[in-house]
Amino acid sequence: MYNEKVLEIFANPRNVGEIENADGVGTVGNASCGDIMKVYLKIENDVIVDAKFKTFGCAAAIASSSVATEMIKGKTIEEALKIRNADVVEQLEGLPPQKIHCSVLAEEAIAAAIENYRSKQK
Amino acid sequence: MYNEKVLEIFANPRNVGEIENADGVGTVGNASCGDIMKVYLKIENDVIVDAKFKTFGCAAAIASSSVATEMIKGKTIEEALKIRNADVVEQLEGLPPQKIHCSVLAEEAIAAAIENYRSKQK
Amino acid sequence: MKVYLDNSATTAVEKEVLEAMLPYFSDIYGNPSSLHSFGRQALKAVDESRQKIAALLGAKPNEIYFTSGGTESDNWAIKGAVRASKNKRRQVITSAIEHPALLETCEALEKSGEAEVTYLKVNKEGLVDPADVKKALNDDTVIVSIMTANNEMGAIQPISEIGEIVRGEGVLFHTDAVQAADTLDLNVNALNVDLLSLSAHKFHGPKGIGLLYMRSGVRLDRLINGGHQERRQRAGTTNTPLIVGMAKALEISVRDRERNVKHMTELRDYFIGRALNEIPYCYLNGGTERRLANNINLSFGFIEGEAILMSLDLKGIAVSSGSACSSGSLEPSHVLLALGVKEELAHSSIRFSLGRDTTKEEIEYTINTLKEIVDRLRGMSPLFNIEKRTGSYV
Amino acid sequence: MKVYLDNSATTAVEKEVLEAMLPYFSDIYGNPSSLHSFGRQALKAVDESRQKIAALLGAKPNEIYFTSGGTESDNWAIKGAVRASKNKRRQVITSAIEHPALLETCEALEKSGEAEVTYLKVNKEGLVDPADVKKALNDDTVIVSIMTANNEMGAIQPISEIGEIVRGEGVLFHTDAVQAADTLDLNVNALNVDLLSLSAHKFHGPKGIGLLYMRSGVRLDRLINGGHQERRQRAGTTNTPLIVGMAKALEISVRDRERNVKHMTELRDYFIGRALNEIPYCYLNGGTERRLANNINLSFGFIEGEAILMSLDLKGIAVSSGSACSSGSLEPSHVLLALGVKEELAHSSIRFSLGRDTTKEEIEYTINTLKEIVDRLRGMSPLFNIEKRTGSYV
Ligand SMILES: Cc1ncc(COP(=O)(O)O)c(C=O)c1O
Ligand SMILES: Cc1ncc(COP(=O)(O)O)c(C=O)c1O
Repeated sequence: MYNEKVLEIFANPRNVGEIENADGVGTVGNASCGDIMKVYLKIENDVIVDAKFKTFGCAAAIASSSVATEMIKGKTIEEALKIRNADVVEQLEGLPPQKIHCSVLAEEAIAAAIENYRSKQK
Repeated sequence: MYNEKVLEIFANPRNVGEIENADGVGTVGNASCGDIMKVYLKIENDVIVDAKFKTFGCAAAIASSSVATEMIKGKTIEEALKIRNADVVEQLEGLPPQKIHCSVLAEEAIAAAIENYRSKQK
Repeated sequence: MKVYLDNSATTAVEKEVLEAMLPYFSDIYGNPSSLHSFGRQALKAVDESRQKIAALLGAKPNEIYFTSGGTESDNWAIKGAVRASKNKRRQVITSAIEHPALLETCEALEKSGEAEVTYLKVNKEGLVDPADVKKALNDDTVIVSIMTANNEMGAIQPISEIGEIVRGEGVLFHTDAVQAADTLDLNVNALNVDLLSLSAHKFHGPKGIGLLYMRSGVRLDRLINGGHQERRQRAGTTNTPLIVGMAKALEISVRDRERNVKHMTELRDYFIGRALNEIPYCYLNGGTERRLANNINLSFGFIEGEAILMSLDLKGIAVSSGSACSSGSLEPSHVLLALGVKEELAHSSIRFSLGRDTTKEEIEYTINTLKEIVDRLRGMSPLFNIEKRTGSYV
Repeated sequence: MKVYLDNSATTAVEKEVLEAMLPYFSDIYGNPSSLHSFGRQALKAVDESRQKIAALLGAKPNEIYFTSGGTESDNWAIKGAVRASKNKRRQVITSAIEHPALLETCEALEKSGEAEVTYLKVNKEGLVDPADVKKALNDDTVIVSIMTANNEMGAIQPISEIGEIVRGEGVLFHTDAVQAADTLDLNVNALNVDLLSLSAHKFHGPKGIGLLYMRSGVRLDRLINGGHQERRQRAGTTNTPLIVGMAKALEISVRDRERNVKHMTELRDYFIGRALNEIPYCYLNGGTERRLANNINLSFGFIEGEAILMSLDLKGIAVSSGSACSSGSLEPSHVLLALGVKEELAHSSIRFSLGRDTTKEEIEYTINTLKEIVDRLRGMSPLFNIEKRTGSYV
């Protein structure tokens, strides 16, 4: 079902963990649906200087979290918000159809974390 | 489907042929149903001294004809008329259910030949 | 000498096929639906087999649904189409000479009141007239099913012409290609069908595996409900070894087809020629033109088919017969009767179905043996005078 | 190290079984329905296999009907009973924790309006209360179907007690014994059933063959129409090699059962003991008493099942999970939910199903690996604080 790339990232995910005093934190999903993604961002001058995640979910959810947090590091929040789940899937070299929602969750978790950052800015 | 005995008798049937100037001849069955049995009897003082058959039919029909003609040789016509299809089946050490009708045909062919003999006596 | 001339009943699994299957029984045994490596290895073999088969049929991999054999495929196609139909009345059109897997399915649907069935007549060569299909079509027609080639006398139907008529009317078109698979080119687009049944053991693959080709967009009611296998359309644990075996068997069949067909056609024509020339009151059932390369069906006047079959068997030769006596029913072959063969001669018919490994020597032996047997049985027949060499039905 | 703990999904074909099957692919390949010697040889093997299987189940040979597997047997039993019934309304009674082969069949019958279905609840150990069956029975009841043992959490149902209630009422009683076959004694009279489904690949036989036991006198509508095989009740070319394989596999299973069950029970209890002791927030799904010898089903709080499965797979260990993520549906295992397991924990469940060849060493390796994986995944989980070793659902 999963390709080698997904399995490799699942086995060695990057950015696992929490950021203390994160500038933005976003949580999406819920346990009774089988996946929760929590993204932590460190943001300086609207640039994401660090990103970490904690995920309750399947291999695809964990691999998507890893890839998504990698993709946004060094990007401005504007740039980060332009990242779509399709970009995550592309980085993973494909996901099985029933796993596409995991990449959507990653997109949403980033948006939620940025939203949280922005709400604190106001 | 067939036991060894039936196959052996089918391979080496006895009494195949016709009797010239037979005292009784009986034919039963018809070609469109797939079997015809014709029995020829030579009868002296109501004793069957010879019996022959010609059969259009399956292995069971031919084996039944062979066994039935063997069984009646040397018997009085009264005795011959007492032979039932079950006796033919027994001699054959059994027939598959869908072939029992072949033994019935043999019983009927003998009865028809004797009937023919009797009708000529009158 | 042992001679197997019953390849239309079933074939031996080709050695290469058995070898291809072997690793999947005890080594790569995982369930292809399982996510772990044992399952993924098995799934890979299934996917590759599906792709291979699809390519050989000119289909897409996701149009191939594995089943337990031709019978299941036929049942599924017809029942599935009828039960999925929104028509108020549901008509099925088929031919009078289909295999029991098709005919008994139709009869079951008639009996349950689920469908009305029109059985098309065939001509004396066993061919359906496409014009008859056109005439039989009406607003209630759900599906038309005509076999690619007949199992008893090898008639090859004008499938693509019928397909043109049927599919133009928005009606489903199914063909039972079980007997055709080993010798005919089966491209689903050239054949112009929506649904096609195959059974692996008819082309030197294993028994217990077949497929239903279902063109994208076609929706059938499921015959076997349960798990999510075969894109939820056919439940049951995916059968890796047999699927691999079927793919290999089809690959080999297509690869060697030209040579095998040529070989069998030569033997067939030689056999028929000698039989008709050398055996009096011997008749060919079915035509000579549109006939499977491996099918010979002869009737031998005045003697009964099963007795010929059993006599050949005693000499090591395996054939089948259209005699009622072989099947336990009272009627002889419905196929031969549909061709207009008289009942008496239908009872006297024998099918010799050649295989790719059949040799000239085996054919010589068979004909020579056959001649003796016919003589011997005619000697026992009340319908034939062996001295005068004439006979007549009563 | 490669460790296969997914024996409830499918098992490896036993070497002895494969050897028993081998001659029937390419050597004794005749069609058992054929009259000639090739066919008779094959028929002999089929008859002997049928007798062997019947004897092992306490049945008569003519009560055994070969099918393509457990799924087909389940479909046939339920659809066949409903469609053959003369009741005006037709009720089916089953349990909420049946296999999809049964549940989806029931749902299809509900959808087509052919039957009404009552799904009985189970207690937290997964057991049906016979009194509930009694209460559910009414004049419309055609068939009751309760599985012998559950595929996910191994609960063994009180089949013979239910049989007593059901059969006293003149209602058909079916049991899906697919998961029970390798470890429980299946005597159809002791079980008190009219119909019983088996699938060979669950007891180290081949995939693609199963059976429906049908008590003399029971009449089902046919699922697959066609030829005269299986006393006209199940059409399709008789599958000699797989039937021989199934018979051999059942023979071996019964022969070695006592030893294998003892072995697996010890490993199972050792595994469960260590897991519950050494892994916090680890829960056993299902009871300890009426549980298959080879079934372990655990939930691991705060982490998702498929992630555990894939992590174990990376270490060579094959298991299955009741997580929705494994099946592509949104709902986690209907079985675990029916036991009252919370959705969150149902998503976190893993089934370890042992086999007769599973070793203590494999179990040690699995538990040790499992502990590391649980720790690692909890370290990634937003629901768990790995330093404080506590967690909570949000
Ligand atoms: C034309 C045709 N259709 C269907 C079948 C059924 O195939 P199977 O017995 O493999 O299910 C056969 C062979 O028996 C056949 O010859
Ligand atoms: C309880 C139960 N019933 C039925 C089945 C279906 O068996 P098969 O997939 O062999 O048709 C299975 C296994 O998948 C099962 O575990």
